[in-house]
Amino acid sequence: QEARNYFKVGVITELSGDLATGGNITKRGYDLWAQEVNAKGGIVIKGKKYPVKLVYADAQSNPAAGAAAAERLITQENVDFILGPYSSGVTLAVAPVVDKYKVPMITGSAESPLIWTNKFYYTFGTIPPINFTGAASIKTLTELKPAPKTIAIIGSNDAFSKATAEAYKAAAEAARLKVVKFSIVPSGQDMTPLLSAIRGMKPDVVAFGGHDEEHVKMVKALRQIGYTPKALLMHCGITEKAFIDAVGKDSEQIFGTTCWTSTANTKSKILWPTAAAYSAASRKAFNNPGDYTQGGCSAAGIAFQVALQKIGATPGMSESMRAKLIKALEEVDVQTFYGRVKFATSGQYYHANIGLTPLTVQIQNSKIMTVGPKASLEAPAQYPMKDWKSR
Amino acid sequence: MELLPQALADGILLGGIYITIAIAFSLTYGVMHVIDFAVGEWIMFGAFTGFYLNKWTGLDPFIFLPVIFIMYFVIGYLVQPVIHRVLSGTKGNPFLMGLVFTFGLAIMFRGIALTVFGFYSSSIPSMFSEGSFTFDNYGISVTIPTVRLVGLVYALLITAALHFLLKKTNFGLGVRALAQHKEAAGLMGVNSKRTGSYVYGIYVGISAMTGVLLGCILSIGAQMGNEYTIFAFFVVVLAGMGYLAGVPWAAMLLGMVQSIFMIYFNPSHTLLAVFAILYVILLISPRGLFGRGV
Amino acid sequence: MKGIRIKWVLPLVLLLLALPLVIHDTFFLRVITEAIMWVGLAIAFDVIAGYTGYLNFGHGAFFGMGAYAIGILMMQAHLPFALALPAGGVVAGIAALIAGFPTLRLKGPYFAIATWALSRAIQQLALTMDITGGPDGMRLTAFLNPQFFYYLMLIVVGGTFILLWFLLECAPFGLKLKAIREDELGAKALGLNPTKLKMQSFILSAIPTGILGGIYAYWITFIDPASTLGDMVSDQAVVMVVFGGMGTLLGPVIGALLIFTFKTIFWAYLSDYQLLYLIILGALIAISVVFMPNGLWGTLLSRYMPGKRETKTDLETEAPQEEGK
Amino acid sequence: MKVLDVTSISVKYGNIQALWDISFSVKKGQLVALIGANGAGKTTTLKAICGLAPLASGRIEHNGGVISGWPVHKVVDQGITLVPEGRQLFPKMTVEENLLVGAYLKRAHGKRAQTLKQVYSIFPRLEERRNQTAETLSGGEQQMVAIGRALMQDPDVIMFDEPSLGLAPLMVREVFNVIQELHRQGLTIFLVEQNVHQTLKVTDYCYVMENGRIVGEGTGKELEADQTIREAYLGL
Amino acid sequence: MAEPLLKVNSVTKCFGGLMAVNNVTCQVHEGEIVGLLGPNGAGKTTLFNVISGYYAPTSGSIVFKGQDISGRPPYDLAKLGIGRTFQVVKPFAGLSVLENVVIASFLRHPKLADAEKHAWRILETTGLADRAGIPASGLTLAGRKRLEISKALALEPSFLLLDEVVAGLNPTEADRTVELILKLKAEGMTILIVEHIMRVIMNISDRLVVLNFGEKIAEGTPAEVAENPLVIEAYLGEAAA
Ligand SMILES: Nc1ncnc2c1ncn2[C@@H]1O[C@H](COP(=O)(O)OP(=O)(O)OP(=O)(O)O)[C@@H](O)[C@H]1O
Ligand SMILES: Nc1ncnc2c1ncn2[C@@H]1O[C@H](COP(=O)(O)OP(=O)(O)OP(=O)(O)O)[C@@H](O)[C@H]1O
Ligand SMILES: [Mg+2]
Ligand SMILES: [Mg+2]
Repeated sequence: QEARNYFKVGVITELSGDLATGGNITKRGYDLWAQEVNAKGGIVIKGKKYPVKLVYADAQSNPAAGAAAAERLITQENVDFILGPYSSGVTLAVAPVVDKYKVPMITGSAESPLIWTNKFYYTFGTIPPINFTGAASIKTLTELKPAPKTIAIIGSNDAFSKATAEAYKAAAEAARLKVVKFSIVPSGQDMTPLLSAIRGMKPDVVAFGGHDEEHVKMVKALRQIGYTPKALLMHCGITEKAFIDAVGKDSEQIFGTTCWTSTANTKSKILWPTAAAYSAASRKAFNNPGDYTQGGCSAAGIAFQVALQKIGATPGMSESMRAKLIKALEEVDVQTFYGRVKFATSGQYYHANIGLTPLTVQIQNSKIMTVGPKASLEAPAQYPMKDWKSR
Repeated sequence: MELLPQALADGILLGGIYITIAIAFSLTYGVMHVIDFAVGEWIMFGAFTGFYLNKWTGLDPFIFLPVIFIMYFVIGYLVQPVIHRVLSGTKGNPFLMGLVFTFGLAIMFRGIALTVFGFYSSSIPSMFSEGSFTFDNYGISVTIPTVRLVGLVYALLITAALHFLLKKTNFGLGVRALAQHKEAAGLMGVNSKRTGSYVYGIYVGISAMTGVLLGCILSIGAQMGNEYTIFAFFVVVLAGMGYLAGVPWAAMLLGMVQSIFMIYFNPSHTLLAVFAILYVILLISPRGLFGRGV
Repeated sequence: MKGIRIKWVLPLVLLLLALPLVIHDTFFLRVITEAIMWVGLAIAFDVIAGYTGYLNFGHGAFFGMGAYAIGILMMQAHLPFALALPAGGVVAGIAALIAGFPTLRLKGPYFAIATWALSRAIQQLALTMDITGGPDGMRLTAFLNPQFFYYLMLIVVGGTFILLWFLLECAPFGLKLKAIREDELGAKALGLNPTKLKMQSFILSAIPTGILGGIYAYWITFIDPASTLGDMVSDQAVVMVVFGGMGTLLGPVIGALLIFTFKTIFWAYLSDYQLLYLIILGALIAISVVFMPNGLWGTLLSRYMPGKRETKTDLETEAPQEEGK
Repeated sequence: MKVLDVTSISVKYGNIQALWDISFSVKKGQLVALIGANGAGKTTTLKAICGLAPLASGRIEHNGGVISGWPVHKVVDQGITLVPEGRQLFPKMTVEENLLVGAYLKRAHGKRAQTLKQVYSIFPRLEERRNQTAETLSGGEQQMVAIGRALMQDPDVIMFDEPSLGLAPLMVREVFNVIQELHRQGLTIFLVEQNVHQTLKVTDYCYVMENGRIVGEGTGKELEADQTIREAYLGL
Repeated sequence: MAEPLLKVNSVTKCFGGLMAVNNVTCQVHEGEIVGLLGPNGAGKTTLFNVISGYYAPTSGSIVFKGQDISGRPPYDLAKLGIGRTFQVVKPFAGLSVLENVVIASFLRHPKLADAEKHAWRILETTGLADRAGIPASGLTLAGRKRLEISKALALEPSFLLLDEVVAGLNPTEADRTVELILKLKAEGMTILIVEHIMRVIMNISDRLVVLNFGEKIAEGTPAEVAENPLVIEAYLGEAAA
C-alpha cells in the first residue's frame, strides 16, 4: 500500500445518463462533507489530521459502468473506501466488486430493499429502505381529523418508485385504509387518463411513488382535471427546492416521506452541530438548502469518519485494516446533523441505517415542515388540502 | 361505462399533443427524407426558451409563440444546409447517414442543454394552465382542462396551416414536387436548397413552439427530448412516413389506446400495448395505417 | 496477400492470448474485455445492417434477451453457466426467427422503427413480468474472475469474427447478402431467395449477440430492463459501425475500438467534463458523417486502395416506378 | 442570333472525364440535334447546360449572358427547359398537378391557366386523364406529361433527352409530330435522340458525338450523305 | 408439333380494377424467338412478371416444361431454367460488374472460384470483360443493358425473357445486341422478347404476339402481323409496313 497523508475516497455515482439528477445530488452531499472535513484540516486520527481527497467515477446510470468504476477506483486509484451510487441498480452491480476487493462502501442514497436483502458484507447505506420509511407517512395521515378512509396509490415502474408504491400499499392495508386503486404505470408517461378514473372514485388520499419530473407532471395533471384529494402524498422528491420552484403555489400542502429536513431537530458533535447549520453550509456552497438524499450522503462520510477514528486507521489501509473498518462501521452509533446513524447487522435491513426516525413532511408556505410523527412536529398538518382553484 | 366519455376525451386531448409533436416532423421526412432524431431536442430547446422568456418578462408564454417560431425558424434554416450536404452525398447510404447525423446532433444538443439548463425538471406557468371546462349532463361527466384544449386547438391550427401551405400555395406545390423527385423539381425551377431550408425551418419552428405548449401541459427538463422523439416516430410511422394527412388519425389512435388502456386495463402494460400495436400495424400494413407512406 | 495477412494476424492473436498473463491490472483487463464485447456486438450488427442493408434498431433486444435467458436459467432453473450460455444464443436466434418473419418484409425506415418498437415492447415486457424481476432487475451469483471473462469474451468474439470472415468475405454468402442489399427484387430473378437469406443473416446477427448478452449478465452480475434492454446497445452499435465503416468486417472492429477507447479515456480520466463528453461525442458523430460517409475504414480503403472496394456509389435515380412490386 | 452558345466545356464524374472541350451553338428558332453512341456524353451535355452537372472548364451563354456555374433553378428561370431522360414525373401527383408544377416560376405563373389550355389542346389525352396520378399512366402518356410540363414553363429553348425511348412506333411518330409542331411555332429546340433516321429528317442542324467529343456536324442531309459518319456513328 | 416449352393458358392479371393482362393464351416452342408487341401500357411487362414468378396470375396458369409453375417464386423458376432481364435496368450498383455476374453464377456454380470462372466466360461473350472491375453504377446505359443480359445468361437458362434490351441503344450498339441474341438462338436458347424497335423485332422473331389493353389482338409471323389491320391501328400506325 502506498503511504499517503490524506484519505483517498472513491465516489461512484450517476453523473450522467437518465439518473443524473439524483446522481448529482449525491455528489453535492459527498462534496460538502469533504469540504467541511478539509476546512477543519482533515479527519483527526490519533492526534494527526488527515484531509480527504475525493476521486470521482461516473457510473453513467449504467450498472456495467458502475462495476468498471469500482474496479478502477480500487485497483488503479487505490482508494481507501468508497462513497456509493444514487440508484439501487448501479449499487447492485458495484456491491459484488467491492466485496471481492474487500473495500468498504457506504451509499448515501440507494434505498431499494433489494440491496439489503442480498446481504453484501462490504456495503452500507445511510438512508433506510423505503419499506422502512413509507409506513410512517401513512400512519401520520391516518391520524388526521377527519381520518381519511380511502387511498389510491400509483407507482412509476422503476425499481425505486415501485417499491415506494408497494410500501405505501402495505402500510395502508395495515392501517385499514381502503386501497381503491393500486396502479403501476410506465415511467414518464402522462397519467391524466388514469387520474381521471381515480377522480371518479374520489379517494381521500392519492399517494404516488415517482421521480422528480413525474412529480411535476402528477401535480399538473391533478390540477388540470380539477381533482383535489384531501391529501396528496409523494416521496422525498418534493423536498427538493426545484420541485417547489417548478409547480409554485400548487406545491402547497403536499405531503412527503423523508428522514430528514433542513429544519430537523438534530444535534451533533461532528462537523455540523444541527440540521440548520448543515443547511446553511449547503446554501453557501450550492445555493440550495439540501434535501435528505444530499444529507444522507454527507452523513455517509461522517459514518466513515467516525469508524476510522475509532480504529485509528491511517490512509493507505491494508486489507486487514479494512476488515476492521467494517467491524467498526457495524458498531457505529452516532448522532449526526442527519440524525442517528446505526447500521443493522442482521435481518432484512442488513447494513442499512435503522437509526433514523422517518418523517412526514408537508409543504407549507413553500417551506418543508415536519408534520409527523408527534415527537418531531414543527407544525400541525394542514388538512384537507385546499382546492387547486382557490389558491 | 360512465368513465368512457372522459376516457375518450382524454384520448383525444392526448392525441392533440401527439399531433403537435409529429406533424412538422412528418413534413420534413416527406420532403427531405431525413428521420430527424433531434426532434425531441428541438422541442426541448423551444420549451426552455419559453420558460426563460416567461421568467424574465413575466408575460404569458403563449404570447411568445411567434417570437419562438421565428427564432427557431432561423436556426433550422441555417442548420439545414449541413443536413442537405449529408443527404446528397454520393458515398455511403445517405438515408442512413442522415439518420446518424441527426442522432449525433441529438446527443450534442442534450449535452448542451444539460450544461446550460442543469438537470432539474420544471414547468412553464400560463394563464391557460388554471381552468377547466366541465360538461355534466345526461349522466355524462367530462372535464376538459383549458390548457389541453388550447393544445388541441393549436394542433388543429398547425395542421390546417400546413395543409393550406402544401395544397393551396405555389410554394406548397414546389415542396410537394421536391418531395417526390428532387432533380425534376429542380428542372421546374424549384430551388431545392432554399425550399429544403424553409421546410426544415418551419419544422424546427413548429417543434420549438410545441415545446412551449408541452412545458405548459406537462413538464420540461434537459432530458425530456428522448421521450418525445419516440412518440414522434411512433405517430409518423403509424401515419405512413411523410403522409401528412395520416398524422392526426395516427396521433388520435395513439392517444386513445393510451387513455383506454390506462383506465380499463393494467396501466403498467400501457406502453407494451402501444408498442405492440405499432408493431402489429406495421406488419399488416407496412406503409402505415393508410398504406400511403413513402 | 494471404501471407501478409498471417504475418499480421499471428502476432496479434498471440498478443491477445498472452495479455492477461502480462497484465495484472484488473481494471485494464476489464476495459479490454468490454472493448472486445463491443467489437463482437458491432460486427454482429453489421451482418444485418451493413451487408444485408437492414438497419436493425432492436439489436439491443437480442443482447438483453440473451442476458435474461442466462439470468433466468441460472437463477431459477439453477443451470450451470456452461449450459445456460448456449441457451442465450439459442433464445436470441429463435427470437430473430420469430421477429424476422414479419419484420424483414419491411423496408428502410419502417424496418428500423419496427425493430425498435419491438425491442421497446420487449423491454416493457421485462418491466412488467415477475420472472424477470420487473424494474428491480435480476442479480446473478457473482463469479468475478477477470481472466475467465477475458478469455471467454475473446473466444466468442474471435470465433464470431472468423466465422463471419469466412461466411461473408470468403464464401458466396456475403456476396448474396450484398445482392439483397443492393436490389432485392432483382436478386430474386437470379435464383436468390431473399426471404431465406435475410432470415439467415438476421439469425446470424442475433446468435452471437445473445451469447454476448449472456456473458455480460454473468460478468456484471446484475441486469435490469433499463440497462440491458434499453437503447444503449443498439445506439452504440449504430454509432460504432457507421463510424468505422458499414458493410465491411474491419470497419466495425475499428469503430468499436476507437469509440470505446475514446469513451473510456474520457470517462475514466476526464470525468469532471462529463457533459462535455456528450457534446463531443455528438459532434464527433455528426462531423464524421459529414466528412467520412463511408466510415473511417471505408474512407481509408477508397483513398489508399481505390477500386479495391467502393461501397455504394452514386446510382442516378431511375424511373420512379418500381417493377414487379 | 445564338440562343445557346457552348464554348469548350469539360465535365468530370470523379476521375472519369465525360466531356472533353466541346463547343457548339443553337440559333434562335432552330431545331438542332445531338446524336452519338451510348455513353458518348449526350445526357451529360444537357445536364451541363442546365447546371445539373458542374463544369470542370468552359463557358455556356444564353442570349449572350453567361449561365455556366448557375444552379439549375436559375438556369430554368432563363427559359431553358429540359425534358429529361426517363421522364422523371412526380409519381404521386395528378397529371394536372404535374403540369402546374411546370408553371412554378414567376415567369410562367401568371399565364398558367392559358398555357394549361394550350397543352391540353396539343394533348387532348391528358385532359381526359387530368386527375389520374402520373405513376398509373402508360409510357407514352407519361412522355406527353413530361413534354406538357416543359411547355408549361413558357420556355425559350426546350431540350429533349431521348423522348422516343421505349415508346411504341405509333407514339414515336406522335412525339416527333409534336416536336416538329413546336418547331413550327417558333420554339428553339435542342434534341438528343437515338432514333437517328427520324431525327436527321427533322433537324435544321446536327452534331455527332463520340467519347465525349464532337466529331462531326452538319445539316441532316449532309450527315446522311457523309459516308464515314454513316458507318462509324450512325450504323446506317 | 412437339409439346411447347412454355404455355400461357388464359392468364389474367388485375391490379385493383385494372386488367393489365386479360385472358391471354400463347405458346413458345423450344428454340424459337417469340416477340411480344403492343403499345405502351399494353401489359407486356406485366405478362413477363407473371411468367417469371413476380406476380401470381389472378386466373389462368403458366406451364413450363410440362410443369404448372403459376405462383412459384422467381428464384425457383430461375432454377428451372427461366432467366429474365428488367426493362428498368437495376444492377447491384455498389458491386463490381464481375460481382454482379458472379452472384447470378452461384445458381449453377455454388463454389466461389467456379462461379468466378463462369462469370468471366459470360462477360467475354457479352463483351463486358474489359469493364469487369468497375462498379456497375459506372456503366453507360448500353453497358447496363448488356450487364442485364449477362446476369440472365449466367443462370444458364433454357428460356430467356428479354424486356426492351435494345431500347435506348444507338444503331451500332443495337446491332451488336441483335447479333448476340441470334448467337444465343443458334446455341439452342428459347427466347421471348419485348421490343418496340421494329427493325429489330421484325428481323429476329420467328413469331409475334401482339397485346393491346391487356388482350391478345394478333399472333403470327412478322409478315402476317405487320399486315394485320388491328395491329396497324393500335400499334404500328398507318404509315408503317
Ligand atoms: N453519375 C455518373 N457517374 C459516373 N460516370 C457517369 C455518370 N453519368 C454518366 N457517366 C459517364 O459519363 C459518360 C457519358 O454519359 P452520358 O449519360 O452523358 O451518355 P449518353 O450519351 O447520354 O448515353 P446514352 O445514350 O446511353 O444515354 C459515360 O461514360 C457514363 O458512364
Ligand atoms: N404494380 C402495378 N400496380 C398498378 N398498375 C400497374 C402495376 N404495374 C403495371 N400496372 C399497369 O398495368 C398496365 C400494363 O403495364 P405494363 O408495364 O405491363 O405495360 P407494358 O406493355 O410493359 O408497357 P411499356 O411498353 O410502356 O413498357 C399499365 O396501365 C400500368 O399502369
Ligand atoms: Mg443519355
Ligand atoms: Mg414494359
